[in-house]
Amino acid sequence: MTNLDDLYREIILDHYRSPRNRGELEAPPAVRVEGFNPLCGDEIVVYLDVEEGVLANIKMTGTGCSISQSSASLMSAAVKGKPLDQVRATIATFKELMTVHESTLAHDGEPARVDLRALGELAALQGVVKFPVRIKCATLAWNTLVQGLDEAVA
Amino acid sequence: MTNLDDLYREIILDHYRSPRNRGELEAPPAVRVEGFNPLCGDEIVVYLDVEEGVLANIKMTGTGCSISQSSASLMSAAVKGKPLDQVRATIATFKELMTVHESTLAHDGEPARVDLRALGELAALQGVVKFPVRIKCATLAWNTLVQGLDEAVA
Amino acid sequence: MTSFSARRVRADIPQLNRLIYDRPITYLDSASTSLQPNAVIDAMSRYYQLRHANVHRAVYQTASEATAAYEGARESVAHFINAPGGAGEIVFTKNATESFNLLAKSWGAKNLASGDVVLVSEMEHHANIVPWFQLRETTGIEVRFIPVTDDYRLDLSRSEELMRGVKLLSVAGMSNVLGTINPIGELAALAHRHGALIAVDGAQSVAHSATDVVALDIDFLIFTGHKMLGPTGIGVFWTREDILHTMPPFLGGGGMIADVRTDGYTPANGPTRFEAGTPPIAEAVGLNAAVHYLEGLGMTNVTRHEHALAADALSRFDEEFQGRVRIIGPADTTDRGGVISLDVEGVHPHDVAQVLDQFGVCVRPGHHCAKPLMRRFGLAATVRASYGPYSLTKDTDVLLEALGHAVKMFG
Amino acid sequence: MTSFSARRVRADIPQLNRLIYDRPITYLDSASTSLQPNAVIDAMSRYYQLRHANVHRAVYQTASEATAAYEGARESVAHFINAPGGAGEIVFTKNATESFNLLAKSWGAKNLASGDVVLVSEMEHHANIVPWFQLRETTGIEVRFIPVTDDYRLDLSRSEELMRGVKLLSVAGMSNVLGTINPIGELAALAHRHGALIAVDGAQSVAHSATDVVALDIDFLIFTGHKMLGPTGIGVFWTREDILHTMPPFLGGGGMIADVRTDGYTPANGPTRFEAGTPPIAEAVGLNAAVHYLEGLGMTNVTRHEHALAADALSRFDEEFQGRVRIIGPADTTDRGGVISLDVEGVHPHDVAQVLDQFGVCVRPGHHCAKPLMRRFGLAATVRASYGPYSLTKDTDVLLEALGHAVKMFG
Ligand SMILES: Cc1ncc(COP(=O)(O)O)c(C=O)c1O
Ligand SMILES: Cc1ncc(COP(=O)(O)O)c(C=O)c1O
Repeated sequence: MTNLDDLYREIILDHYRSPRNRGELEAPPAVRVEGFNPLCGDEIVVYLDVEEGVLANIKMTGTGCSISQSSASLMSAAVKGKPLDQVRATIATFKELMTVHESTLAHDGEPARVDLRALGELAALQGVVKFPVRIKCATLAWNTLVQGLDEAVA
Repeated sequence: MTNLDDLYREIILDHYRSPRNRGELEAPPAVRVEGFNPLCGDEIVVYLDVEEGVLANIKMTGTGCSISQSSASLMSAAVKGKPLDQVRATIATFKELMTVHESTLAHDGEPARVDLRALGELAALQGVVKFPVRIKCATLAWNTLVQGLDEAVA
Repeated sequence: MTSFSARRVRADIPQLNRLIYDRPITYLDSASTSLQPNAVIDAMSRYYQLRHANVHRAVYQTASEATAAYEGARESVAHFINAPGGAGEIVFTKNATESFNLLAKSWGAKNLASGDVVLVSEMEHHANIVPWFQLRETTGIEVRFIPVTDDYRLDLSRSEELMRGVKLLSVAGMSNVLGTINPIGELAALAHRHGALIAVDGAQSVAHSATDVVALDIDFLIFTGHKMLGPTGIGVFWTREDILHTMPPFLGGGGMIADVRTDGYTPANGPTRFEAGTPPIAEAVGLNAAVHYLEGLGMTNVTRHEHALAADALSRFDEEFQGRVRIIGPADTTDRGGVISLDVEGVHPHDVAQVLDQFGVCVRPGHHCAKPLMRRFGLAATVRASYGPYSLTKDTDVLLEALGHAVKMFG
Repeated sequence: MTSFSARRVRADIPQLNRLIYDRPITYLDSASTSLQPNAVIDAMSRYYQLRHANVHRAVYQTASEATAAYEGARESVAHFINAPGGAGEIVFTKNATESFNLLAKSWGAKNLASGDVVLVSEMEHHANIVPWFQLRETTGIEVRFIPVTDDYRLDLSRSEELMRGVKLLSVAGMSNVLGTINPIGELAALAHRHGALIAVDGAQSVAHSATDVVALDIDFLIFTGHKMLGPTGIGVFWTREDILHTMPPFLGGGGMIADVRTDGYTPANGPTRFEAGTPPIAEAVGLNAAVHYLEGLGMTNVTRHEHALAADALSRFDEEFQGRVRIIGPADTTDRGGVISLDVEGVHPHDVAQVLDQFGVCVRPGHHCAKPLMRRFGLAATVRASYGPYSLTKDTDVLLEALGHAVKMFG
């Protein structure tokens, strides 16, 4: 079960059981975007308040597995109240974590190019990449966020 | 090469080299029907004059292999000038020759149910059934004739 | 009556020898795709090794053998479902989904017009929904859904109302989510009484019970090779010759034509009209072997075996989990097959399946391509375990053990 | 540069050990379908034996392996043709014909309207003709044909006139009847200069020469597994990501959706939008193995080898038959592949092929799904001999010997 413990770290189970930033924002003014994982049926709705270059508020609803839900919760905690460029940088680092690992999985090495410290609690999700089919669970909220940001600044 | 000699009997090569009843009839009054073998590109046009229950005249044009051409030629010789019920009987016997053999091929027996004498020269085509893919060549003219008869009496 | 032994079937299936994380595989995903016996795998290998050639268009030895093998598969399949017109009624497609697109876009486009109703059910697979939505976009037909009752059956209480304006009733023989076996004979009578035709999605049912299109009195039957011990890449479309004959071409290309000129084309007759391009030849060989294999087992034996497994499993969940594991599907075992969808309280299906994987248990989490049904029951997904002729009670044992761990872990 | 040996290739191909009427098989029908090496046959058997599962929708071990194998095939194919956007640009269909239907009925239906011209050529396969005729029926587009010259080349002398109103130029990389290799780079420039896109039917060319979609600067490429040492049941459709992205769904069903409700559906993004239902998984595994095998041989080696065989054969017919056997295709060997169509004076192609069969020679008589081309040259059919990487001069020797008999027999 070592494998499983790698995936289901305590932080992840905690965010799954007590998700942060659950709820809705009135849209408009907030931006509302939906994300689907067509392969497993997971759904997420992300609400964003962008004010003067800052992601002032973020709320989410939806259903999904522990990975998609905890990833969303961890994401919301990491980006809420942050300037947009910093949000984008976090997104980029997180995505790298997901893809770097995926392609270097066979070598089983550490993800050299990703600064895990910059990720804080998000680093708990690194175990996901050992389970390639679950990567889509972990990235669902993030892809939906990207879409929302694009709409918010459009 | 025994096999091949079975297929290409002298009568067949003769009808192939000197086809009977080549040509056209004015249509109308004659019935004109086209037949294709979509798998090999063979084409045939059959012209029929049906008068008072008799297949008064038949002409054919088209291109095809020795089997389809000789079968057409042999057919025309067999049915020309014959009363329609006799024509239909010949068609039925010929078709039986083609299908009986096909299904009893494995047993390699004689086609018990087909009266070869009733077929006259047409019996030369019995070797075709040992070459299942060529059966469609042999039956092209016959199927076209059936279609023409249906139109002529409609 | 042939004597049936699931253990003997297992011996024929190489994948069942696999170890997953050092444990024997527990394969419980037959509703998604079945495993293949050596007879099927070897038939295809031998085909490629000895007689692969393109069909229909050559006279040489291996080409006639390939053609005979391909057309022979049509005969076997026709016999398997008792097609009244024989092989000439069997069209080979790439999967059940293509067969449904053929039904909607050839027969449907020709015979349905704005306002006509296609009646499907809330428990249909997307393959029997999306093509109708696509047809609706181009023709304005109405797609209507038979509701599903709280005990997971078709709600036919208002059948007269439901049937109003219906030209085609199209339903699954067995639900791939609930395991519900629908009353096809009854539905056929209902459809015909209202002047409608009936199409049956046999993707699940054909693999697990004897199917006789004449006895059922149905008009279309669709199924797929890979769910009936056969290969991927082949599906079946059956309809009566008199209907097939009137259906316009679907995909265009080589093989489906009688003639092509620079100004137009004439389609061929018979099943080949709907088989554009090089067909799935090796796949037909594999499907033929699968059909023979199933006939050897005896479909009534297969049904009985899987029914017993399902009945046993259903009786054990409650006992073992005291309500924490809910069955999404009929609780009673009449008209019910070996497909068991589970909702584990407080644990997402993906997480359940992930834990089960560590025990070598292969089950499927997700919406099973039946999102309308999921919405009907307020679910995003279920965990589905499903049986095949090679399944054993032992598989249920391991499933229950692994489920226990999942419940504990997220408890 | 890898060293290439056709004899070594032969050793990998089990069917070449077959005897036909006690003679070794002389396989000269690769343009119709190729033979498969053990690497391909065994990859598929191993897949079924070890890891068959449905793709995309499960988390268990064999399902992730099956998914990785399927998606891995996409990567290999993308690399093989140098797709700039990688695997996300590769759609798997059932054959080249389905790929053309996808092109016509998804991209074409969306982007072409009454009066728009699709320019094909007189030497096209029906797969690149009939779908356009079908689209014409529903949209009123014009289908125009580039004429073929008396020396069997595309007649581009009036290209400006031909290009008027053209939105898509769709031509074969190599003719499956004539062996003519068309100047794709030049045609791409022509199309783009006129604001049109270009689609290439690579069914023949991809199997026999290196194909680089970036270097050729083309917009669509279509080819088929079974002509490139791969299995039946799989075809490829490639287009650039920016085009793929805008194409509406084609076949509807599971796997191609993002969501389905009782009132409508949302299609998925990427190649899966066009892959409805269970895809050809084992077939993708086989195609992957075929691509690796071809890469191991080196496509330039394959081209050179087959070109040499064709050049040798072409030079021998005249000598041997003093004009009684006419080559339907370019006599010179520049821009010409290993497909040789023959017209034997006074002997119908079917009869020629029948006699050849007795010598174990596998050639194809017929119109080769190119009826407009046949009409262009006043022929009903030809006898076609075609080479593959496993062909030898010895095959030509037997062909000539057998042809001699046919000529004598009907002389
Ligand atoms: C040039 C060409 N295009 C298209 C096709 C169609 O390929 P498939 O039959 O695999 O669909 C073929 C072969 O039949 C061909 O030779
Ligand atoms: C009930 C039902 N219908 C249709 C299908 C579609 O079958 P395929 O994926 O082979 O097209 C499936 C399986 O996926 C199914 O379970």
